[in-house]
Amino acid sequence: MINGIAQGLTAYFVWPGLLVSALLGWLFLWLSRKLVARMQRRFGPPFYQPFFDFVKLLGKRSLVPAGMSPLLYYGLPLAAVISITLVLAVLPLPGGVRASFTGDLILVLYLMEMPAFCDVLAGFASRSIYGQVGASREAALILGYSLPFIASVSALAIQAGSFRLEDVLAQPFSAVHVLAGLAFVLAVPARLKSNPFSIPNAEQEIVAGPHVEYNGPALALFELAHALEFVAVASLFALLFVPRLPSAGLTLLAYLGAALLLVVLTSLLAAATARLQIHRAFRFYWTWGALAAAACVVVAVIF
Amino acid sequence: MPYRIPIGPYHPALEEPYKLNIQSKGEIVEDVSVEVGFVHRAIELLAQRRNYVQDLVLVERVCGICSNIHTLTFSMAAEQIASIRVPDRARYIRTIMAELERLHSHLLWAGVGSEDIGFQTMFMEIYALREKVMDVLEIISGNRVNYSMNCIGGVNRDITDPDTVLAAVREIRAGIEKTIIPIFTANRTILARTRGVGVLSREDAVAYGVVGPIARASGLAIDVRQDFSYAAYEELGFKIVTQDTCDVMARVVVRALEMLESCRLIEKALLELPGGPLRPSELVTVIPAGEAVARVEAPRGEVVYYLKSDGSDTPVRVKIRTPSDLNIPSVRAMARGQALGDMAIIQASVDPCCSCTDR
Amino acid sequence: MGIWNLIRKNFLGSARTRQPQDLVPLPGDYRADLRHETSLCTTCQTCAYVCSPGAITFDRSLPGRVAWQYQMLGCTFCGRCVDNCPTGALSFGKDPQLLAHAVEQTRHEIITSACPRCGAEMIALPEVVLEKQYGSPLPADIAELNRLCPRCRKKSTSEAIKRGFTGT
Amino acid sequence: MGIFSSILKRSRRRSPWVYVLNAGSCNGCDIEIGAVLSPRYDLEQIGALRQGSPKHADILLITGPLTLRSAEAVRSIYAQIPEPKAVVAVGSCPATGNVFAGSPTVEGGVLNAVPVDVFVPGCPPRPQAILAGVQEAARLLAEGKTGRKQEAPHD
Repeated sequence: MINGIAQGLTAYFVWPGLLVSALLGWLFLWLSRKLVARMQRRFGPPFYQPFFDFVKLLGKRSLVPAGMSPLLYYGLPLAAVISITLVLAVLPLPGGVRASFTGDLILVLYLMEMPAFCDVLAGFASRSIYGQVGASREAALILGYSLPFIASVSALAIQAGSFRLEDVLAQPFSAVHVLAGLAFVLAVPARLKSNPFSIPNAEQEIVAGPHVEYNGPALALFELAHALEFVAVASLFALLFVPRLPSAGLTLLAYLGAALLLVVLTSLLAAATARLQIHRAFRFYWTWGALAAAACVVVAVIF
Repeated sequence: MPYRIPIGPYHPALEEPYKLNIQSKGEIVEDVSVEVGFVHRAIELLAQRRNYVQDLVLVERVCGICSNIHTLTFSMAAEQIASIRVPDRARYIRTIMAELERLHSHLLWAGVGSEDIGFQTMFMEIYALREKVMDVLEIISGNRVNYSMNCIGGVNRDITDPDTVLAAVREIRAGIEKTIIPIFTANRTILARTRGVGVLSREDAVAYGVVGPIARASGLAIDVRQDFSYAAYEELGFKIVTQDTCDVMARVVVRALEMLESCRLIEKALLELPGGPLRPSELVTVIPAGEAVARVEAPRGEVVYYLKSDGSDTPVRVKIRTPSDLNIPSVRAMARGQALGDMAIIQASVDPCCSCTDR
Repeated sequence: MGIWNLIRKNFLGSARTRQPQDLVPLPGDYRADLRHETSLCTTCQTCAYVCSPGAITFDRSLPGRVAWQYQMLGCTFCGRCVDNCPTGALSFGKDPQLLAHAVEQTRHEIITSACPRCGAEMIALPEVVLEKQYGSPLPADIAELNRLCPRCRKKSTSEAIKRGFTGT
Repeated sequence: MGIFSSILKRSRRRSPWVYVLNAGSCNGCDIEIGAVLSPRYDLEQIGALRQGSPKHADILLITGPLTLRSAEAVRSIYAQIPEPKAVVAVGSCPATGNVFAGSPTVEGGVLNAVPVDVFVPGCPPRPQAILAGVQEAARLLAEGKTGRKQEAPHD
């Protein structure tokens, strides 16, 4: 019992939870910024940058915006961080806990939406018009990217006949994985709010979107949640679509490779595109995203 | 859900403070009102209190982007009153400076426009190219932005090394032809943000009285360089650029082709640069009593100066009318029925210059 | 060139960035770092007349000296003062000051001398300037006259003319 | 000094986020700040980012001579930046008013609205001078030496 709790706590706070994922997330964020900088032929930020940004924000004095309850102001980013860390703790990554239970995949999907929901709530609660417009855009975008995202994960579940991660992972690699993987990748840029789907936090239009009123430690938590989300999306991608290798070390390397591939792809896309307006982004997901979603679900049902 | 969204006066999409009050329904813009005057520095009043040498420095700071044009127009007005004939070499150098300034202003605009549609890579690429123009300007004048090249009767500095300038201009031209134009006309995300967006019909363009690239993008062939030629444009043979699709894309194309025309003018002027003096030997000229109006095509359109002198060393009246004065209100006609997310690029496509407008 | 091509080329090329300490080379006639040579200044005030922001001022309140005052943080670096300085006392150096922590003035004092004849305060023209006009070395009579104040100079010249007429 | 505060000091120095405010400038300084973002000078290399909201910023870059209509905005935006914060005055205008000093619609320098930590001289300054100004302000932030009230220049 004590052992179990200790194991759970380690999974939550150290690996694959908060500590390692935060470091990994900062590394990914830096890599993404650096890659984009390289594609623009400039130096870009030094590699400790996201960490220093986080610490600096933690060390700033906070101003709770007028008309917003402090509970909401601090609670929302905290909820975002807690839920996304929980996702990481539950994922059966090598070295993590194997506490698999029926429906844990649904829990993961649900918790992964939490940071975005917290963003939307923060935007609406901020009483700033920019925050509200940003929040409504983000809400619309969630509706868009959820279609291929949830469909791709569900296709695997349908194929396995269970929403239990262990069962899903036990399936042999097949055509469903390829199609579902494509649908998953399609959803990634919008999930991470990178170009061309950076519309909810479009600086040139609505200042900083839902985070406009946030500052200091609360903003730091949102930034942390974003870094963790990066890791969670990459881990889920690696877990679901990279075949497991015989040794844990090799598997971990393969996972890392897949995650880096995802980082490179999103950075490349971000560098090569302009920001799309919300209706175009929405249309994109409800045509191409829907197509990919339908394809992988149909294939999963047939096979 | 109807919104009232203010953009500005201090907002990241705006280079300068001015305020757009947007009335929108959901993400569709219903109406826009524009508020200016945040950078009013009473330059016209100050100009009436200072002598002509000081005024040239002062009007240069009406606008940091088209600074040279303001001193040029002021000098032209003063020269008209004093009937000074500008030496040939000075006229050519003035043309070169004016066109270099147009290059840097249009590149700046293209960069800001790309940033407004969230295309950072293009912003970086354009700004990297723009640095080459800034280098040329700095080599010629000794300063990157406010060149202080013009004086009444001629220019202050010579172009001592035309070959360096020529090489740089050719490099800039290659950059515009090979990188900027192809990407702006072919990238699908850019087309999605610019084609059919912010249409200003020919009738509206006439009604609002817009000038410069915006008028030319709405099919109006007006350009001071062609209609009332000054400096050395007549000898160099200026060709006007117009488009008639009237949208943001048309404004992009007009400015891009204008940049190529500028490169051609600069190259020709450098090759045909006549010899001779740069300015009359007297540095501080006396302006006799009289009045004059001078007009010049700035990067954003027509600049008009009215100057009245009573024969003393300070002008009695300096009136400045800048192109953005006429162009900014046309945002209203462009914005109705557009998506809220497009407001940034629509207002940027006008290339609003508030320090010009407010003075 | 399409965007992908551009990105590929950029990625393979080296960065264009300069580090903060690696300054872009200054152009030949860079306008910053105004230098004032006190020994050449005759306090004629031309620089103050052409200075639009009023960054250059003269302080004549103290006896025996005139102060040339310059506020770098009020300067437009337009170069009018350097162009118009009749004695070449003003010039641009090559050492731009990047930062400042306070608004302060540079103050150079030019000591006036007393006219040996009437005792009025005066500043003699620098010899370099005179040599441009009269050749080097300066003729003795010119050098002698230059030591006097403008009024006494006039007087002295008219006296000399008078002497020429009357032969005394 | 604890380990956190020493890391905090380093991160304040390495992560200065800037907010640019035009208090009535002629644009000259603003376009040079734009140039600082360009690949040649690359503001990101020193860890700085340009922020759209003053609430996310550490350093306020002010250009322009403080016109009457912008004075209130400058004060309120300065107040919105959470502590610790620094102010960099870019160009001659925010220091003394420059050519606009004496105009009835200009207050002549931002010193009577906010405390300025670093002045970057020039009209406009070269981009690298602005970069140096941001670095210097970040250094002052790390050392906690910002916000000293200065005397406005007397005419």
